[in-house]
Amino acid sequence: MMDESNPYLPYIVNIEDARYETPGDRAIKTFRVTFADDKVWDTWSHSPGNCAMVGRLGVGEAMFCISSSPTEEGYLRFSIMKMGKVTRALHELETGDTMTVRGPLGNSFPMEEWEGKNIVTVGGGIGQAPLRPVINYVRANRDKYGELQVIYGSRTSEDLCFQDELGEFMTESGTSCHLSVDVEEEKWPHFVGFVPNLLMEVSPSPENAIAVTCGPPIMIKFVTQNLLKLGFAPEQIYTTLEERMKCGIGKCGRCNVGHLYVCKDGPVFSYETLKKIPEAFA
Amino acid sequence: MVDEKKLQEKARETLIRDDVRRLIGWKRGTYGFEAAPAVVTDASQAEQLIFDATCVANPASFIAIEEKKPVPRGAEPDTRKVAVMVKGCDSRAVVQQLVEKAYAREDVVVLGIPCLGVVDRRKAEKLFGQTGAQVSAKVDKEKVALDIGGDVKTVDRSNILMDKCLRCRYPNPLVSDFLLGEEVEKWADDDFADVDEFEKMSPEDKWKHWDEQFSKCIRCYSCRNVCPMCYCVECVVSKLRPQWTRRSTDISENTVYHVQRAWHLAGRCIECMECQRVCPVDIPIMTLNRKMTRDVKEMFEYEPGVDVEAEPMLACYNPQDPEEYIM
Amino acid sequence: MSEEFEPNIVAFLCNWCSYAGADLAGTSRMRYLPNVKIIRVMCSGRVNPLFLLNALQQGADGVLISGCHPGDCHYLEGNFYARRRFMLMRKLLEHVGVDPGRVNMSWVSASEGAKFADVVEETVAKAKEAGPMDQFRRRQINW
Amino acid sequence: MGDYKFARDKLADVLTSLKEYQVFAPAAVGDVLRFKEVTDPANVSLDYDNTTVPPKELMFPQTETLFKYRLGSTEVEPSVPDASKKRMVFGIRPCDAHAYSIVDNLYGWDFADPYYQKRREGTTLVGLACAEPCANCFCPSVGGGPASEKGLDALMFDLGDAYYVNSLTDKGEEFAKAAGLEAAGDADAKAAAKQGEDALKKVARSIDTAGIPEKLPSLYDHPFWEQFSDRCLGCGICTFLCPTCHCFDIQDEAEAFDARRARMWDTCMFSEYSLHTSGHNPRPTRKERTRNRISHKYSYFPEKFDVIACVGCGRCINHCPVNIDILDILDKSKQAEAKEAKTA
Repeated sequence: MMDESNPYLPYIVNIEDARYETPGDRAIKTFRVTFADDKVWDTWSHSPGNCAMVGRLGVGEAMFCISSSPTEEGYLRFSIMKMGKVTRALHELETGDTMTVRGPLGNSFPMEEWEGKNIVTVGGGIGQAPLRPVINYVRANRDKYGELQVIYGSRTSEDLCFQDELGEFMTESGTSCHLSVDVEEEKWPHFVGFVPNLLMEVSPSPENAIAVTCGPPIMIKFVTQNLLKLGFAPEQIYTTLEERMKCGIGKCGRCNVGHLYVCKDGPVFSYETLKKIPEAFA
Repeated sequence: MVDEKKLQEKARETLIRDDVRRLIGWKRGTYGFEAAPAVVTDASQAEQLIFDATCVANPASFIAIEEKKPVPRGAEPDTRKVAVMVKGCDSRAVVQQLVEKAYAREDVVVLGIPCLGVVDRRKAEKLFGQTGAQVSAKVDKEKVALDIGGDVKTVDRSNILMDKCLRCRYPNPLVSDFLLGEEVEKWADDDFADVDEFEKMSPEDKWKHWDEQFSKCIRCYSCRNVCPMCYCVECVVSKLRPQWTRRSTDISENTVYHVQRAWHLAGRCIECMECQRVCPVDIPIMTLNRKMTRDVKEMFEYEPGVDVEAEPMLACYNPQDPEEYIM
Repeated sequence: MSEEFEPNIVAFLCNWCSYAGADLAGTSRMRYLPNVKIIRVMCSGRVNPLFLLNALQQGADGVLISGCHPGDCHYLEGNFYARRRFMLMRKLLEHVGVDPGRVNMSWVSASEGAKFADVVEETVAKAKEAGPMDQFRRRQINW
Repeated sequence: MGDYKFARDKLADVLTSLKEYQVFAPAAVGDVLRFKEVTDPANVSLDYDNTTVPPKELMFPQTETLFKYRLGSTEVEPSVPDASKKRMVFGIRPCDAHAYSIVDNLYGWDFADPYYQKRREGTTLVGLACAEPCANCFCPSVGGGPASEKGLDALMFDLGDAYYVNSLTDKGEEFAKAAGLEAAGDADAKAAAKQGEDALKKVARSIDTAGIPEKLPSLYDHPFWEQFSDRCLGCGICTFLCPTCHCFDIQDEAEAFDARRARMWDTCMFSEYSLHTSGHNPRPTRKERTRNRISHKYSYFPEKFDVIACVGCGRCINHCPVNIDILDILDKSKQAEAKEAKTA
């Protein structure tokens, strides 16, 4: 856990590996990092869904989900899209550089509660990052969970993250993978269209299932609507939210949706909770 | 004086027009010496509207800062006009906004109000203390009569009107579609004596003054937001990339904020004095603005907010502009 | 006694005239004062007065903006706009109590290497007279 | 605890005797009052309504360094204040002290904030009861009052020729001892109690808060917010001057190679407060931001911490340039008809 006496002090981490997931102006780069001080691992523990403030001294920090599952030991992974001031500065970093991590923050997916159930993940673009630890956690504890359905889409086939792993899902037993791109392209063998439509196409059964979704706000909204149409109950639908954050520990105020702080009470919420909070879909 | 009944009638008439979306004027505040600006959208609300010497806020401030949500797919954007009531000084803001093409002339309906001056809340509170009563005030060429919860007090104009009114050169609106009330005679002139007086100070004393004033600033940006000329969608002081001004409050950043604010208003400030009125920590912001106004007038013979056809001061030049310090 | 104060000068020079003028001063082996740090811009009209404020915040004791002579602007009129701007900015800073000698402007053509050296000398002299810029430098803030 | 008093003309002596404390008292800069460190006890006057900027800046400065570092280095040096340094806020109004006790909930919630808490621990709060509440005070409506003891270590009453001091905690006793105050008599205590009762009657404005925290979420999409937000300028006066508003921004700043991470007051009334890097803003207009400010104080905060985040000091009403009156909003919210807001 973080320095109890001062939650604003970050850990220094070394970048062991930095590589691009997707190209372009809004490239996504995945960093595999490990603590500069090995002792941190003794107290560190995170669960799928937890976040951390990742930053660079001299620039600032921002909230990212930890995209590695706790079952992947000895490192943390962050997949970061190049967007603003902090992410641009992070993208300049390469293997061997250092960055800062403050965490783990927020709540996590109730993985234990879900044991014995089928898991459906519905991701869009960089929204796959918080779903990756769920997927890998389930794969590492294969006997505890039912079927795993990965539904994932992005604007173009180039923008799909974690491509090296997606193939594995398609061939692994008990796991299926359904991909989509927004617009038609050559040699694309999978679905063409938006993720909510892909979801309807795949039409997973709500029986003994949990659906987890993450993506742009508008996608979450329509995916939720479609999940409800498929017969999922509000308490079977989970999502992770994002808001602008500064402190990550429920103090600075800005990430509230209604009375909930996304950084502290979230980022993981069930639709059962969110349906009472209209601001979550603003 | 303006007949309130007529004003409300005109407002109602304007609001029921198909091509008018909202009207900005004034209504009685919940307490004290200042009326509240009012944005009304329905003719039934017209009866709230008032005009008297407590109507100090500048309704023109609200035209260009309106935030609109994106138009839903398939829907037509609402292009109806905005009606605005303006005093003489407020009308200069409309003129200058038109000069800068913040909107087109046909986007606004201007209801002009000849004005004899408005009450300065600070001066009034010094005289009578803070009050919870809803004050109304009548002004004529000599006196101001304040009705403080039924208790009528009469004060000399010079003791209670805003400073801008005591040197007002444009009591009548410079742009209007309808005039509510008779035009009034100009009663004052502006010789910028206050600027001259300040300039007599030594550089050390000037800095000592501003050091004290800028140190107080809490950077609430009310001076920026209330200013009818500050309507940029994204202000340079709030930008992060590049970040010219930091958010930390210290004498360095505060000074730069205020200097750059005054600078961005050079040749644009129409002297409605709203910035100084709203400042919660009483920074004499107009001292900077008036210096710019005076210099712009002297050096470039330019006065903002009087001529709709004029070019913005910094978007034009005269080859003969002064250059006495240039090497 | 402390050493003599050597001011930091930031100079914004236009690409077409003044930067070439400074270049000429250098290639002609004219000596000009080393206090000046040159930033090349495409036109004096490109210099936002915020640059000036920022330079003063970050440790400049004086600023020089230099462009083509009036009428010679590569973009026809950029220097006329700059002239208006800095005329006003100088007055404004003076009103706040900042020595106007910290804000300097000059017209230096590509052939005026000697003039550039003179301008720098004068700018440095004015900044020396004004002393260290300690009014709103960031460095003086105690964190 | 103890009852004490000191003569009015001994104020400077009392302050002088508090040498072991760093004392803050209201001070005037022009017409504006703010709490400042006392440098000359002779200049301190307690004849004031309330400060413009609330004393929250003493616990939570507008700009505060979290830690310092050198660019390029990975060593950071925290700037946590020293709790062993004794500080005193002298003459704080009961509403502002009440505000500290509300904000304590947030800063102690789960992750404790050492910067705020160390300052709080080391500080003694000596309050001054209000004999003449201001026109827009409504402290009794939100659990305070002109002579409320909430959050205070000692409470003073201005009895004309003397100040009556009621010490409420050990810290308050310590103050009384350090200042060498004389014991007060029954008559003084009675006069103080009477003054408190009279002042309570003089509070002109009020709101019945019952039901508001539960109702506000149902007004999420309600057009009544627009009556107020339409004239909102989106400035930070109401929040920066609010003694319970506690939001902040964190920024890294560097000067050559010396750098720091600092936090500074921020406000939900600025559009960039909640703006995502993608350009999406969950609170795109002043309507949503006004709603968030009021809802946070009167619904979200009570939902979390069981206490309304408003102390009724009236600053937001007094200083709002466009007369957005929180009591007016709350009043209208009670009249507004609840609507089911749309979710996904």
